Amino acid sequence: MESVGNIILYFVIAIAIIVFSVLTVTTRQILRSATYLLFVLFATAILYFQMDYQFLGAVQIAVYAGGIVVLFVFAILLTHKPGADAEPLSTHRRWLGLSAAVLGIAVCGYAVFSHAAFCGRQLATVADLDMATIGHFLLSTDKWGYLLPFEAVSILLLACIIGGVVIARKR
Amino acid sequence: MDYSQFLLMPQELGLLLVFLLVFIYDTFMPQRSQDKLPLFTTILFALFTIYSFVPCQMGHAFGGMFEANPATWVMKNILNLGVLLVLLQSIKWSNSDHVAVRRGEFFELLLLTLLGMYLMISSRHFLLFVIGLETASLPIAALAAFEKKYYESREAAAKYIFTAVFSSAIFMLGISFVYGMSGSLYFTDIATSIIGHKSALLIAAVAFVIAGVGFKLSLVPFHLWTADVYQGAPTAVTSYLSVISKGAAAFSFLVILVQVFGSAYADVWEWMLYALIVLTITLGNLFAVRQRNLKRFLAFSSISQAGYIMLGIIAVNTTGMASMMYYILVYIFSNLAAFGVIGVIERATGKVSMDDYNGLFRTNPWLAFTMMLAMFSLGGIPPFAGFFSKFFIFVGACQQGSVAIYVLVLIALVNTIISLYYYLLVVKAMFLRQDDCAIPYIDSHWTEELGLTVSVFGIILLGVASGVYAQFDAISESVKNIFALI
Amino acid sequence: MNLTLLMYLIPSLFMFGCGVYGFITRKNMIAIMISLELMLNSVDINFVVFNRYLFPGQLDGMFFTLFAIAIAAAETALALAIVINIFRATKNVDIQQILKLKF
Amino acid sequence: MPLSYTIAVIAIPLFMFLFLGLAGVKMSRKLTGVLGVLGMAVTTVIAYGVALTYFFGTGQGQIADGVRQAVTVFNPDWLSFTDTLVVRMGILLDPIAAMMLIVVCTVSFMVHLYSLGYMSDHDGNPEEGFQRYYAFLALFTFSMLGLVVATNLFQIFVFFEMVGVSSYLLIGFYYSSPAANHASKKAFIVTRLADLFFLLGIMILSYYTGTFDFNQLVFGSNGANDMAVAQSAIASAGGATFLGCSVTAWALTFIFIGGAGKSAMYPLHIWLPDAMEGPTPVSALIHAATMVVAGVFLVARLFPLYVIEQGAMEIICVVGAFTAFYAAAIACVQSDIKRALAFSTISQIAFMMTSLAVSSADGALIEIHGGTGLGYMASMFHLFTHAMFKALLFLCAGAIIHAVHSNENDKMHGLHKFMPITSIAFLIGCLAIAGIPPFAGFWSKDEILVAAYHKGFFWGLWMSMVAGMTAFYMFRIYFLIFFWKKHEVHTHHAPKDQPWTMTLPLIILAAVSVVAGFVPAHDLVTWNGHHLHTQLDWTVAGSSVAIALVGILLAYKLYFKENDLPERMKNAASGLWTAAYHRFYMDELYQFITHKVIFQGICVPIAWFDRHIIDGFFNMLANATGSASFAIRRLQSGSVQSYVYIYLVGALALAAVTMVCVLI
Amino acid sequence: MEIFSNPLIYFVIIPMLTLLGLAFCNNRGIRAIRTVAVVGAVALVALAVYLVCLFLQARGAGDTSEMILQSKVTWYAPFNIELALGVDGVSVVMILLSAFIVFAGVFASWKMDPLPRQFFLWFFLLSTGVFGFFISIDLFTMFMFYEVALIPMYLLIGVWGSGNKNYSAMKLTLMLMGGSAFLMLGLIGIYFHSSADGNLTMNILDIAHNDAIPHQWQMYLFPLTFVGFGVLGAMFPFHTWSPDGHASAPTAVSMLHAGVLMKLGGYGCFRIAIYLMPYAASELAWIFLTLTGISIVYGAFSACVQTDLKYINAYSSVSHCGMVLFAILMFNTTAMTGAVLQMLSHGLMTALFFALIGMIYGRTHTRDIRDMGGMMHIMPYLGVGYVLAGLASLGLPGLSGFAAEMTIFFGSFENADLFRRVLTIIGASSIVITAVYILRVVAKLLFGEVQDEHHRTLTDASWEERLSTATLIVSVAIIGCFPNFFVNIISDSFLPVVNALKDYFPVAGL
Repeated sequence: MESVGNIILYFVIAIAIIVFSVLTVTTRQILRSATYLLFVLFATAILYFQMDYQFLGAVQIAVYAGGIVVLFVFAILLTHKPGADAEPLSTHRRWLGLSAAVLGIAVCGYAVFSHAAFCGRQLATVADLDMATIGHFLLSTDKWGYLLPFEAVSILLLACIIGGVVIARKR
Repeated sequence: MDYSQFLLMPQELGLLLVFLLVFIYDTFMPQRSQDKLPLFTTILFALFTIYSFVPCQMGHAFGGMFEANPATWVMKNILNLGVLLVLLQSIKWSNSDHVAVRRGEFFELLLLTLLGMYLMISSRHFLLFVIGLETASLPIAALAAFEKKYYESREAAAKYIFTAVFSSAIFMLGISFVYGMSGSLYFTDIATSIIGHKSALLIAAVAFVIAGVGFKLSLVPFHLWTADVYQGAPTAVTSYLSVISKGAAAFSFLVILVQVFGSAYADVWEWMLYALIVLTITLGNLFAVRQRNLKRFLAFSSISQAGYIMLGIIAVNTTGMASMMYYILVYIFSNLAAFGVIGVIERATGKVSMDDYNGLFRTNPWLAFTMMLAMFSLGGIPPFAGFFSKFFIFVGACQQGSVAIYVLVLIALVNTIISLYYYLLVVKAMFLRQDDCAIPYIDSHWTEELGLTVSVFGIILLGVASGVYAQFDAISESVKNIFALI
Repeated sequence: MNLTLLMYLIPSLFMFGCGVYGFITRKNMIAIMISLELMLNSVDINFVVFNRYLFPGQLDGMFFTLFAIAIAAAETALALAIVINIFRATKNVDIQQILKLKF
Repeated sequence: MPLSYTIAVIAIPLFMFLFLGLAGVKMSRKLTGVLGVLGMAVTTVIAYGVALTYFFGTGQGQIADGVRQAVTVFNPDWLSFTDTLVVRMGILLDPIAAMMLIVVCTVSFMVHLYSLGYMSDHDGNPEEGFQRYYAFLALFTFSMLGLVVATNLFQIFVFFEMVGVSSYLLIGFYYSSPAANHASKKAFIVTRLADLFFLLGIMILSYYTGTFDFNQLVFGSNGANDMAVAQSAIASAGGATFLGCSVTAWALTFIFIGGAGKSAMYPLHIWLPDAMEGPTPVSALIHAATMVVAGVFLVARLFPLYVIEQGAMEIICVVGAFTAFYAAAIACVQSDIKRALAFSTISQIAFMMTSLAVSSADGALIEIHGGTGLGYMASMFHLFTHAMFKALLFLCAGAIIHAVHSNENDKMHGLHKFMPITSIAFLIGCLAIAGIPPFAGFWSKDEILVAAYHKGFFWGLWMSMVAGMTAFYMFRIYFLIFFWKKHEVHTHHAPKDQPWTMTLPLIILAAVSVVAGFVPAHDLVTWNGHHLHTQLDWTVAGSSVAIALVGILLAYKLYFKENDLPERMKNAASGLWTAAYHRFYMDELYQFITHKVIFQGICVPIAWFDRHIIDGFFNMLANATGSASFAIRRLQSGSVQSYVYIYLVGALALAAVTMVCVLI
Repeated sequence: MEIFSNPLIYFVIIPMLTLLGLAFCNNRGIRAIRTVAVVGAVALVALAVYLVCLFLQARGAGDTSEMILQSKVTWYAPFNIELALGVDGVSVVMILLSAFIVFAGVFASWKMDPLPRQFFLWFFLLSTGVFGFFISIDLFTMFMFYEVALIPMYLLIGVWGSGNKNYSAMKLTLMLMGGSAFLMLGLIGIYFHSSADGNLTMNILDIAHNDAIPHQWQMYLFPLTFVGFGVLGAMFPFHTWSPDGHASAPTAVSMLHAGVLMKLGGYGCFRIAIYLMPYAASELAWIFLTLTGISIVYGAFSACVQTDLKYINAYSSVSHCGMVLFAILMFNTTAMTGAVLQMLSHGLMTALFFALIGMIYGRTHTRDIRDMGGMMHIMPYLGVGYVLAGLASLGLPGLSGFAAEMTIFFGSFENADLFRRVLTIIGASSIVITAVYILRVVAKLLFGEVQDEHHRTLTDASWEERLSTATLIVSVAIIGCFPNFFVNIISDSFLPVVNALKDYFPVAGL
């Protein structure tokens, strides 16, 4: 039996995620869209906190909310043309989108819900995840260690930086 | 913390070193010696290629996250050869005025993506795999946007990045399902823990994983970006994309399907792959039939070639694996010969339409000849290597023995006729048609000539010299147990 | 009432669906990027929830999410750079305008 | 002369053909002609030597136990079908082969000689293609000789084809002329059709008997036709039947059809009149004396088999009798002398066929009926005499044509004064063919009639009637050419007797026609090699001579002097006359079948079908690929969103379908 | 390398050396190009004659092994692919035929223009394929050479052809490659069932010896292989490449293609399809017999209405090649021997036909018989040649066609069943139709009046044309006059096949 607080929190998160997700993709104002995304990301971060992954929640807020959304806002401002968002969506496209989304949810939903192992699983209590453990795993070269991905992702980021530079350069 | 495990990845480290040297050269060398950068890179890479042929230690590292075995070793070497050819062919282009200022980045990105592919090939852990995949695919977008002079280049990059990100989202969704079932991201753990289950979740997961990797391989229906990007991107990038990236993806596809899902889910993914192969080969060919732009044309041709490559996977046997690696090697030479010619002509005249090639044989016999060999090899005409690789891959598939596979091979064979048709269209344009305003004689750069010559020799010799295939066969025999092949 | 695993998967799935919907319907390329963020984020949630509920002993899911966030950031940066690149050429970020390469 | 010299008889013409054909172009025309004649002369001498040795020689084993044996001189393998079924090319001499050697060589030599003049213009300069002409003559002679000495059925078939081709080449000698061109084609194709049946016949016969060789089919141990051997050959078919008839009967009927094609039996006769487009000496050689009797020869060769298969024999009898009458009827109204002669030839060959066919019915089977094989002997005898006098007639016709440059008898008339030698020679020929004693034709025809009466009164009467018609139409021609009215000289040269090269053969052949009847055929060419006792049947002889005389008188009445009686008769029975003149529309019928039915009805539709349906199908495949390619181009719409949509739906469908398939 | 002591390998090496030699010539040095080509062709002829002698010597010395001059080198060990060489009587005569046609072809394309060097390059590549095919007894190598022989056709027709050449070249290539697609699958299937104990092999003799292909698989694989080869053998309804292809091809290519390449089809049908899969062969023979029976008559009828010389000849080839496959399916030594004789005969006379047509076309620039006439006056040499070719085609004794057709008919008739016999009779009736269309052409083209006054100025054959045609005419005559020489070489080669069939097919007991 969960604590009531948890349940309420869950519903807040769930509703926030659902509502803001819908708003993100349906609003015509692109800036608002970015804002709703921010809310979704915040809600997700809270979900992580609820899952006891505080570090992850913090990263989510820092990187996603702090970094990516800002990037979006910059981009929007850079490309924004007043009145450009006013064009209505064509019904055809909307149906297309809707069908894809529904189909996706249906298939994945069936897959997920039909999997017996998932049903009725409750949250087990675990020891607090401290930064040392995370750090240890991150730099471990043994099994379950993540040194290599850590190095690899740095290369990925480097590559993306170079790529970004190439693209963004005027010449 | 056993950092000595890094010693198991000499090829990756070597490549990183090459990258760093290039980076340093680009950053610190004076402007006037910058035009030597492409040559420098190529020579450096050639040295690295030779170096990586040195047999190295095989085994696991990082708790099984990374694996070096003869197959990955040879696969990386195959890719190296391809990249070396791409580099050779792009030297002259990268020094041309409108891209010269960015040539350093071109080579750096090329090397980094190659590193990503190395990781894809060697990773035995989904996170590492995803990182490798992204490293191998994201910078391509930047490369595609390289020709800023042309709008098409930008459009290609945009289309690429959106579909790539979407596909990685789908891919990761699939992985999340796999994780949800098995609780691990290590291939070996997953393989053991999913035995016995046959749930909808895992089927969805397999489908999404196939879609994610199929995107890189441009299997139908995950292929739609291919043609646009190939057409819009600079030819050097297109050739890189069409052979190297495809080769790496094909191999890692084999690894994932066989190692992760092979034991328990073979009958599931084999049928999926069956359908995809039929679609890929057929639709790829059908699309290719009407193309006039050669780059776009080769895009569709490479789609259908990907279908043929998949035939090596579907049978899950050593012959299939060996013939797939062989196919990739041959495909690299054939396709790079074609792209090399296209690149030379595009650089000199800016023409990429098949109609511009009318009468090419009269003015540029050697280019036409090379192109023809490439087309014949792609079409599977003996005595060129393409014939052998096709034959072997069919043999590999048929070894499975069921009638269904024979039907699949028959479909593939019937499709070779369509493909032969459009390959011959190119030959027809060059040899049969005559044009008063044919492309004038092109004085190609020695590096381009070297690249083309190597490709031509590859096309001619790879089939006749049976040693290469024998080597592959020995290698796949030696990794038989690792991959649980039949 | 118990908070089961499935209850957390529902918003995640929904978020993914919204992402798909947004990708297919929106015209603005940045909006499409935003939709993609939704999709990536929903995958992250899956990982975290699976990890926490099913396999609390290891941290694979969490680490995957951690790296996925980094990857998503890289992707977004690159994608936005390309969008702006397009914008420079066409003064437009409408995805339905980039149709030169087709058939 | 050793019989093995026969090989030279075959080889010399072949050599002449090759030599004249290859080297002739480089030589002068005259020289080739002379060489050709010389070659033929040598051949003839040797052939006579061999034949006479065969007939009259002693000590060479030709006659043993009073039986004239068939001697196989030479018989190497040519083509092995199976271990047992082997085609050999050899030389076999028996009475009829030896007789044919004489016939062929004589006529051929005459024609060779005659052609020296005929194929030249009035100044004696040989015309174009002279070398070719002699080469072809040599080829024909070779083929014909090869045919008559054949040791086996297949060899006959081989040389059947060869004579067919030489005939084709010679008919089409004036290849620029459309008529000659057409005629040669027709001749070849019609005979080819017949040869197809011949081939089928051989196939069937050889399959069941396991051999082609006459030695195993008809010749007994004593070296002559032996009924027992024939019987066992037929028996080897094991009584197999097809559609109710025994397979051997089928085979023999087919073989007869083959012979009928060459021998121009109704309804396969249509090529022969047209074949007159060839040079006249060629007509004399091929289409009167030698090749056209190949069918008769063939039937005679297999005579014992036919005797056993009475059904096939009946067919021959009916066809022969009908053809004899039919051709004679047409010959009565032809205005072109060569055509008239051609129909006369058909009629006469039909006589021979009928004679062979009635032979079995007259009790020819010594073992069975105690008969004599009179018809067989008569047929061969008639073959011999006919060759002589018909060659004579043709050569005379050639001389006339050469003189007046036309084939039509209304361009001739009254030539008797201008060409006396020719006229007399022609008269002798006419008398011979009409069967007036003592000319050659009388003796042989009389035997035939006797044999026919043996079979039945009807057959005898029928043949006698035809014999009367023969006399009538021959003399009709004779009178129309040489009398009727005074000749009007149109050209610069008045017609006159031709140079010696042409006249000499006429004289020789005329002489032969007079005396040939006295050859002791009943001693030489009997079916079983025994001497055959014959005596003139005075009733038959008398009546036939009477009928012939009536015919001649009628012709004299109608055609000796110009009068309007023929015209009136023609008008009185105009329908019949027109039908006969148009050869009872057989050509039109063929024309209809070949052009309308086969060409328009089969070939054209098939060609259309090929181009439009079969080829169309493959083109359709290609077009369908193209259309499919065009139709699916919408997938590649250029819009990222639809790409993604397809991607997603593809992935989901993959998952969903697999779930459905695997889990349910 | 011990394989180099085997004379057979030189059938591949000589054309390749010629290729190499040509590669060093340049386009302006026509004399050098011709010299190299002629030397290559003469060497091939000499080698082929030598091979015949070797064969006769071996057989004379009592060597009764199925194939002589066997040797093999492992090529692709993982698939047991070997470079396995060996010849029996059939291959020997086919090699002889090919050599002669290559020889004649070189002379027929003496004045080839433009790009003579490239022309001969492709020409010799094609011959490499042809010879390689005939000397191999390994499925893979055979198939490889088979395709090597096919593809040069595309360029040879496309570049040097005439008329609607692009279309024809493409159609020909695609249809033939379509056939070989089926074939490839068939071969792979055979390979995987080649042995019962897992020692898979590509060696034809071994496969036949193992006799391990399950009956059910034979029923799948036989049609694939037979149709695969049948396409090249112009089997109805897969023959439509033939008329267009031949019509557009340059002279020497038509010669080589009709003369040799189409024979690959018949040879393959017998050597692979029937020999290796006797059960399915006897079960399914009726289908293919019907098709080939149709081919014979259908091709002949179609030829009757054509007006283009090459079309006539192409349809005639359909008819004659139909007869080859038809005879092969008759499953007895006689008919099969006839089939090979027919291959020889058809090869030579069709090559002769195409050579002559090419020469006439080169002068008149038309191939429509309605526009020509009286050619005999103008070019007697070519005219005589044409008549001879025609006579050979319609089966005049003394020329090759007769012996071949007769052997086929008599062999086919050896079969006791009514179906085969009726087909035989239908097939035999083609000799009449053949006569019709041949004589039609001869009458139109050579005889009659000269249709076009311009033609009067045309010249007769030049020396190289005479040499080319004379070679073929003499060969045709030699086969026609001495068929038993060839029959003796050929017929024993069929014993293994007939023995293999014996279990399933009641061979006529003679």
